[in-house]
Amino acid sequence: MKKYSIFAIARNARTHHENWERAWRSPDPKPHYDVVIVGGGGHGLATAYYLAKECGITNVAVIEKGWLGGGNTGRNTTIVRSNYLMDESAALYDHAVQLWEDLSDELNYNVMFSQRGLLHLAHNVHDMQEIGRRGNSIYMNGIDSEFLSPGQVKDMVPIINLNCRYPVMGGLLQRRGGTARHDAVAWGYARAADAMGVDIIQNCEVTGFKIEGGVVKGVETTRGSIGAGKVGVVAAGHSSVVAEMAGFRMPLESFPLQAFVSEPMKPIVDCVIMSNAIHAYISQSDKGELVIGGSGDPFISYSQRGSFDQIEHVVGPVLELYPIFSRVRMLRQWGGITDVTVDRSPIMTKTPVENMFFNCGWGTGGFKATPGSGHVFAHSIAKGEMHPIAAPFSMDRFHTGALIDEAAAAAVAH
Amino acid sequence: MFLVKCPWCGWRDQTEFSYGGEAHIARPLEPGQISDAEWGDYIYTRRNTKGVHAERWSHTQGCGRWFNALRHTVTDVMWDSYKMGEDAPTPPKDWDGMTCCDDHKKLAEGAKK
Amino acid sequence: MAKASSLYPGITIDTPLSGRNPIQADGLVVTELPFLGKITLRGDAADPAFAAAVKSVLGTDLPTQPMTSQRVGNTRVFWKAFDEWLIWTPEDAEQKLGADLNAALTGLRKSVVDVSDYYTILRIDGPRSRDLLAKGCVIDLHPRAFHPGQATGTGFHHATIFITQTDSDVFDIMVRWSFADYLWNYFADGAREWAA
Amino acid sequence: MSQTYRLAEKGRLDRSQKLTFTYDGQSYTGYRGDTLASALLANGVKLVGRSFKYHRPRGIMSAGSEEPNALVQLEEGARTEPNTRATVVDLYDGLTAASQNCWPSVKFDLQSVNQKIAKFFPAGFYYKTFMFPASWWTPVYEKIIRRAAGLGKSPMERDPDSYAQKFAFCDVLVVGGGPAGIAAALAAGRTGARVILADEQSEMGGALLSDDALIDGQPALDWVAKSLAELDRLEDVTVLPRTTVSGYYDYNYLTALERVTDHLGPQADDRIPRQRFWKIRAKKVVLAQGAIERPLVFADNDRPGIMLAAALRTYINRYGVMPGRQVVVFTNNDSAYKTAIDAHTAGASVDIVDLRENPTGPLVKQAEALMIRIHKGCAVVSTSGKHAVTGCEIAKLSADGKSLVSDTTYIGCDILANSNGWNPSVHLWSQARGKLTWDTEKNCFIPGHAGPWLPVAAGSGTGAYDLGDCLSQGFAQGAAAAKDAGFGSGEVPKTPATAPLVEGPDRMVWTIPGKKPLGHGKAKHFHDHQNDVVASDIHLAAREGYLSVEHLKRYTTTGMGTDQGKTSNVNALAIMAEIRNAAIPEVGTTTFRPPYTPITFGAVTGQNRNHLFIQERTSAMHPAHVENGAVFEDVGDWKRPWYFPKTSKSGATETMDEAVLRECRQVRETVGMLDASTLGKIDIQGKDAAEFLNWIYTNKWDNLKPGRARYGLMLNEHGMVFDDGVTTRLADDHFHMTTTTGGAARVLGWLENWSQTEWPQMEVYMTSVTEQWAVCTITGPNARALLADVTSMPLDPETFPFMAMQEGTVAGAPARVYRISFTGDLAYEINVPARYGLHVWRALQEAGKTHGLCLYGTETMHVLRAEKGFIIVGQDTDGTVTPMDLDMDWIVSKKKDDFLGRRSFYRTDTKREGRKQLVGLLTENPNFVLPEGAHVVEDVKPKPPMKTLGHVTSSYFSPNVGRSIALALVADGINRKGDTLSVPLMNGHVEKVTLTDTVFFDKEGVRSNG
Ligand SMILES: Cc1cc2nc3c(=O)[nH]c(=O)nc-3n(C[C@H](O)[C@H](O)[C@H](O)COP(=O)(O)OP(=O)(O)OC[C@H]3O[C@@H](n4cnc5c(N)ncnc54)[C@H](O)[C@@H]3O)c2cc1C
Ligand SMILES: NC(=O)c1ccc[n+]([C@@H]2O[C@H](COP(=O)([O-])OP(=O)(O)OC[C@H]3O[C@@H](n4cnc5c(N)ncnc54)[C@H](O)[C@@H]3O)[C@@H](O)[C@H]2O)c1
Ligand SMILES: Cc1cc2nc3c(=O)[nH]c(=O)nc-3n(C[C@H](O)[C@H](O)[C@H](O)COP(=O)(O)O)c2cc1C
Ligand SMILES: [Zn+2]
Repeated sequence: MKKYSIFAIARNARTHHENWERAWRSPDPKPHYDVVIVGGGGHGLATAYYLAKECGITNVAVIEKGWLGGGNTGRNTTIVRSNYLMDESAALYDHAVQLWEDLSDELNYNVMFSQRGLLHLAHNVHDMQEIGRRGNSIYMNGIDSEFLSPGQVKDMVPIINLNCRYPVMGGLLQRRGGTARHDAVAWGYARAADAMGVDIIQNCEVTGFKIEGGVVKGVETTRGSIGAGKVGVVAAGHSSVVAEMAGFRMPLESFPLQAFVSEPMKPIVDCVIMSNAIHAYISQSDKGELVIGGSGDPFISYSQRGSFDQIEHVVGPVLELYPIFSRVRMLRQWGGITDVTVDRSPIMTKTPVENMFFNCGWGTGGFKATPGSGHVFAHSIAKGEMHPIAAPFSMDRFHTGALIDEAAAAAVAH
Repeated sequence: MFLVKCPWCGWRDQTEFSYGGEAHIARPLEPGQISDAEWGDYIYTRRNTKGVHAERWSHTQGCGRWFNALRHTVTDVMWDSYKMGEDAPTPPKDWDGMTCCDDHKKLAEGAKK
Repeated sequence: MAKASSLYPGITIDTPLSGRNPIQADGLVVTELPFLGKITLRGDAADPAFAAAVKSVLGTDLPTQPMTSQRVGNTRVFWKAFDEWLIWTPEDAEQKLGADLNAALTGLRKSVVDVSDYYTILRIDGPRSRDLLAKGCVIDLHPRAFHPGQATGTGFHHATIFITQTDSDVFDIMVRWSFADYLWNYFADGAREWAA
Repeated sequence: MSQTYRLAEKGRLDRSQKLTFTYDGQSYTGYRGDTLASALLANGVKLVGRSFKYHRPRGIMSAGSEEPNALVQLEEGARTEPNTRATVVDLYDGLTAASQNCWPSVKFDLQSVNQKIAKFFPAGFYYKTFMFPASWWTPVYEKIIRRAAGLGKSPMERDPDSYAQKFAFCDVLVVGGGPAGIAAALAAGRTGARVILADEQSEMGGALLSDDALIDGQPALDWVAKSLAELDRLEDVTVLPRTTVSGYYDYNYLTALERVTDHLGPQADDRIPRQRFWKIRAKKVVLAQGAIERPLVFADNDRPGIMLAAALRTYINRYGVMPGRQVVVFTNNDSAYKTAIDAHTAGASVDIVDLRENPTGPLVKQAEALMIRIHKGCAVVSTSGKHAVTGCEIAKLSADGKSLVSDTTYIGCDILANSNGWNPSVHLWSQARGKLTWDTEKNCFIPGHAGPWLPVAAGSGTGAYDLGDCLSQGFAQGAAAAKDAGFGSGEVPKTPATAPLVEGPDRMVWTIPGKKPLGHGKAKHFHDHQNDVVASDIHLAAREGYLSVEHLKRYTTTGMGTDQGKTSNVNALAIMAEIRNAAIPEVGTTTFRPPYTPITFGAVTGQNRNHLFIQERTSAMHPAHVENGAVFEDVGDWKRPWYFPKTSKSGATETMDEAVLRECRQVRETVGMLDASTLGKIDIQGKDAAEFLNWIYTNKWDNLKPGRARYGLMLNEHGMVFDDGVTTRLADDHFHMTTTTGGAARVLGWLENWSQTEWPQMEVYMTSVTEQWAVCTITGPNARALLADVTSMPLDPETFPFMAMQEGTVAGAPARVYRISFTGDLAYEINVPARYGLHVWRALQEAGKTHGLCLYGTETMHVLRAEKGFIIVGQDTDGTVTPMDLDMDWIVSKKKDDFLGRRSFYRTDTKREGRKQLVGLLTENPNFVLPEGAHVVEDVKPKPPMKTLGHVTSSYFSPNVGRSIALALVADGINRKGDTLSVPLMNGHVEKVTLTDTVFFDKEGVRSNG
């Protein structure tokens, strides 16, 4: 892998950029891999990367049915934060944030991780109690967390309308939160994994598994069978579909979640602002678009779209909080398929099939976890035992009742 | 925003309805007799079908009644709805959700033949 | 308008829209129909005993076709669901009707609930009534699609409403007490574009 | 300057209406009927903006909504609007516009140095750089990148205009009002079907507005006028100009943005909405969107003055502007010859540069006859000019189109019109899940297999460029659509006579070679003008493995601008296809997504703003609360009185703390009154009602006597508490349930769900009666005396004991009075039909004067119930709490076999010891009030992380206990009562706390008897 840098660019400028090498190869699948990762989103690619980098397993394939990063990785609102309520979640997401902080350097790919600050607004007494509890909980977990008064919110976001239908009563700020460039995350991991020998196989759909005596032996794909010592499934919205192929069901439902961008404008929103009570969140990308999201449709769907009324339900609050955007225009809307668990926490787990591991259920909020998820999942696959950070997220919690209930406290996980 | 067919009120805007998740999940009759795992599956595990999905809807803003429906979850086309307690209709096996509701009667007849 | 109760002397009674002047615009008047009696009746229409008992009180068969209604004198009976009807009576007639229904239906599967104050009714009258309703109503009210006498529950933005057409350009809209102010304001704001 | 480039005769302008406008501070004039773009061109203004990345001078490229370049900041102040396409702004008097993304001015833009160092900004450059040092990314590098990007500026003031929404229904929706669309609307409209015809332009007519075609021997626009007049006469046909259909959603739900007053300029009054957002449900949809011309990708093809051939023709014919004197028309097809001919007729000197060796069509003959110079087999290989094009070099191309085979020849020009053929507008087709087919003859994507909603397409949007074909397709599809919707026989009106279009074949050269190999030298081959993406970027992307069209898009940002690649996408993917040596359809398109053109957020929201954003629900007593000076709290959508601050004679108003202290004391000393109307209320009737409640609640209900009330906890199937309330048995088969305010809808839904779907055989009916009953709660030692003043009901504890209900009159109004208490003091909840609520409230207030009545709000209610250890679901519970966790085992029936949620108690984690349990907390410092949400720990560390045992759920200063009190969920709390733990706060303070029972006041519970 040739190093990217300003010097590399200068050097290549002299040769008219004709000598850049491929970011990753497009190999034909080998007959057998030590580990096959199903799903070439950020999490799958990160898993492959850490398997190669930290676990010494380089005979790895990532099998992606479409194009790399074309799942939710390529369609999310890029919010990164670790201010989760439950201790288990805080540990997981902060592990990710710590990895994010060095990721561009580590991957030699600028993932534009921007710690511009993430602000949760509280609009009523209940919200204040919620951020009070969560803010303290995060603090006790040793993660940065600050309460803001309405005045401080206004200082941070001068364009906000504090006295809207649900007035802003306060805010919870995580300064280390922010955004990252979604596509770059997939590409950066792919390039770095490829450089260590991981085969990234696109346009190849996993259609079944070879399972003998309860042990997985390989995957069936649209490009033939591929043997595998172990299989890690990281298929996000399609997790249930893949599980069905392996003969079991998951506590998941796949819901549409939409987002949209405005036309690009000069910088006007500096941090990420989320509002659970009136459900809209907003940030501004480096290209200048406002990136806006809200809640998902309330029915399952694999359509990778959503209903227009959900868009209206997000634009309304945005204009309530930022009336100045009334004349600004929406440029594009799109949807993703989010696999949601009842406790709004992910599942990283062994499965009824030996040597098959699932990493799913990140729902509407897993982008932020990409490095952390890949990291602990890689270690879990390599060892055959769930990594301590991942262990509480096993599937058996739905039998024991030991949910990690981020939903219960009315926090919404984006 | 798709349309949902209320068995009584007819095709109406989806915003008039509430979604109730997968249909035909009966509450275990003897919860005391089943394992934690079976109970957990009853509360949490769902088919989450990609394809023809039997699901429950309530016409909340209209008549307020619950009913079942078959919808193709790839295109959100609803095949048909049916009342609680009735058997689910049977679209052709290869129905891909890419037909409009007007055609469903014809398709259904074709499938029977 | 707040006014004196005719049943309980010396008491002022209110509606959620007490004190509002009608909304008037070119081709449009919106008023409240305050204090109409409203009863929710539930039961099994397929049970002949139920049907007969109801008929003995109302003097008419219950409508059993979706979206239809019956009118007997000043009382209107609407199909609400296959096992539910909504009855609008003149002001203060609801107690007696409720009592009569309860009496006639004793022993049968039924429920009779006075919801006179749970809801109020807004009347939109005039050639622009459909244009006003089109600002938020998700059902088709074109004369070919919706006729006088038809009625249904539906939505108007955040409000759940029950709508019926009473005359060619007249719609009565029933809405919960706590949503009446919202709906009224919506109509008032919506009518501004035709303000005289 | 005065419209130097305006033609004397031509154009659909009202020359009697001269309009003045300002661009970049300079005043100009134009006419009604102009767009901002046509007026600028008429005044000789070609340079209107700077490009996104390189800040190159940019001009007007098109005459429609596909415009990638000519983006301006329209208006100033509250009405300013960034990124507005000058080509779609109808000129109005007083219009003000400015160029954007340039500083200090569009002519002299400092950032244009980017051009000089463009070599260092290939696609994706930022992924490869700015990584060192890592700490510089956000504060330094990113700041610079952000400032440089972003195009126009956001408005900074509240929008003074209003917007509206309209739900519409029709049998046939026709999108596009060109010949095909008008024909479709006519055919459908004549059947009596309800038809909506929408076109985004200010006038119907589509391409005919720029053309000189004849229909039935008359000018085509006469046919348009006649047809519009007929449509106008058809009662059920709605014609919507200035209306862009922006999205095609499921079940023929389409959204459209109508610009109601934009063309008139700012309005003094906001009564008429500025824009109206249509939400249309159509039975059938006819897509007659037309086609968009495709530019050629040649060296430095972005200079101002370089425009699409059809756009030039539009400026000449529709707007009466001949924006240059010397025109070069560069084409691969015949259609651009019409432009050459019209430019020639308008007096310009014209050269045609035709890629084809041997063009043959009749238009070619016509141009030859006019002695227009045609350079066959040639291409433009370079252009020159600083702020506008001043000339170009042309050369012969090799047979494979890859290289130059002659020396270059210079041609001076001030307009360079070009055409690379046409792209049918398949956007909405594709949004409707329709498939696309690549037409190898016409070299474009055309509608293929239709999606489930079966839209039909007509006109040049299908690749049919012949006017007669457009008309006959329109008629046929309009008639068929109407028939499918149930109207007419499907009979197709006769197509009027038109001259057939005869065109020779095109020559496709997707990248026109320049003088140097692609990417060498300074020349740039733009395909995406807005995002400054050039052909060599596509090569770079391919080289680096970003081969999929989706990767190409995201790596280079091609097609991601405000134009969404209307002019660029097909060129980009064709170039990628060449590189990959693949067929174009194999490369495929990116996904077409709504909106078709950007839509204003204001319009999407319509009236749903300010007080109409979300309803403010209020109770019947609300007017009294306002009169009494209540401060309100948002609880769900309800506005509830939070507290009632008093203002002293000196004019000082109590703070919340002061008011709450006073209210708390007075309630326990004398009597207080609370509006409890917002609590959910459900009427439950039927012979199985009690059995049903046995399922729903954890405790037993069949043994409750009529007239008596009982408290219940409701669980979900996870075994967790999700609502609570008091339910009263009114009769054997009749119950009145109350729920929390926020939980009312959820609970009713829960009950309906179980009764309708799981236990339909149970005879039980639920009816919400929340607003039927207004509720005045009076509580405190004097409550009985107060009530006695306004009722003749027997109130003695024997006849009317705790947890009983009586009917009677209160203050003259019919009432149900429940003797239940959420404060622990003697209390009555007086329910009256809502119409009496205000009267009864006022009567009680009046009567209360002699009993020391004080009004109190939700905050005092919260303190008083906490004094008694009563929980608030959602505050002291959070969806992870069982009744046992609340130490409320007593409410879980041991006699019932089953109830909802019961089985979950026996799961490993739910039955585990040491779960978080509700306890009381007493702080070491009795005056210290713990913040709600603070955490409880065993071992205090100097700083986090610290292992926490739980958190404070409720915390207040209780004047009645005389100290602070708190409730908390603490691991193993019930066993740990008496232990001392710590609460470390974020400000560094650590408060010691003792775990106690949850009841702080009147532990014996005697006060509820009065
Ligand atoms: C609109 C939207 C907004 C969001 N906003 C945020 C946010 O702000 N912050 C945040 O943290 N998270 C957010 N999320 C969630 C986040 O995007 C996801 O949790 C995260 O990207 C999941 O990453 P992944 O790698 O697991 O999944 P994906 O990126 O979806 O990758 C899964 C891959 O598996 C592939 N696959 C599936 N089935 C097969 C098969 N049979 N064979 C081969 N390959 C297969 C898919 O094609 C896909 O590429 C948002 C999501 C959406 C949709
Ligand atoms: N090669 C050629 O000579 C050639 C090529 C293309 C077109 N033409 C001519 O152009 C005409 C084509 O007629 P037609 O009716 O098919 O197309 P048209 O271009 O005349 O009309 C299409 C109309 O649809 C509108 N439109 C597009 N998308 C819209 C949307 N989303 N919402 C609202 N309006 C939208 C456009 O503004 C336009 O007015 C014919 O006269 C044909 O001869 C000729
Ligand atoms: C953070 C973010 C920013 C985006 N910005 C733009 C943008 O500026 N322009 C654009 O056309 N699309 C933008 N998109 C949307 C993509 O074009 C695309 O819609 C999205 O990746 C989903 O893919 P699909 O629409 O191809 O299914 C953005 C997407 C994301 C996730
Ligand atoms: Zn219905």
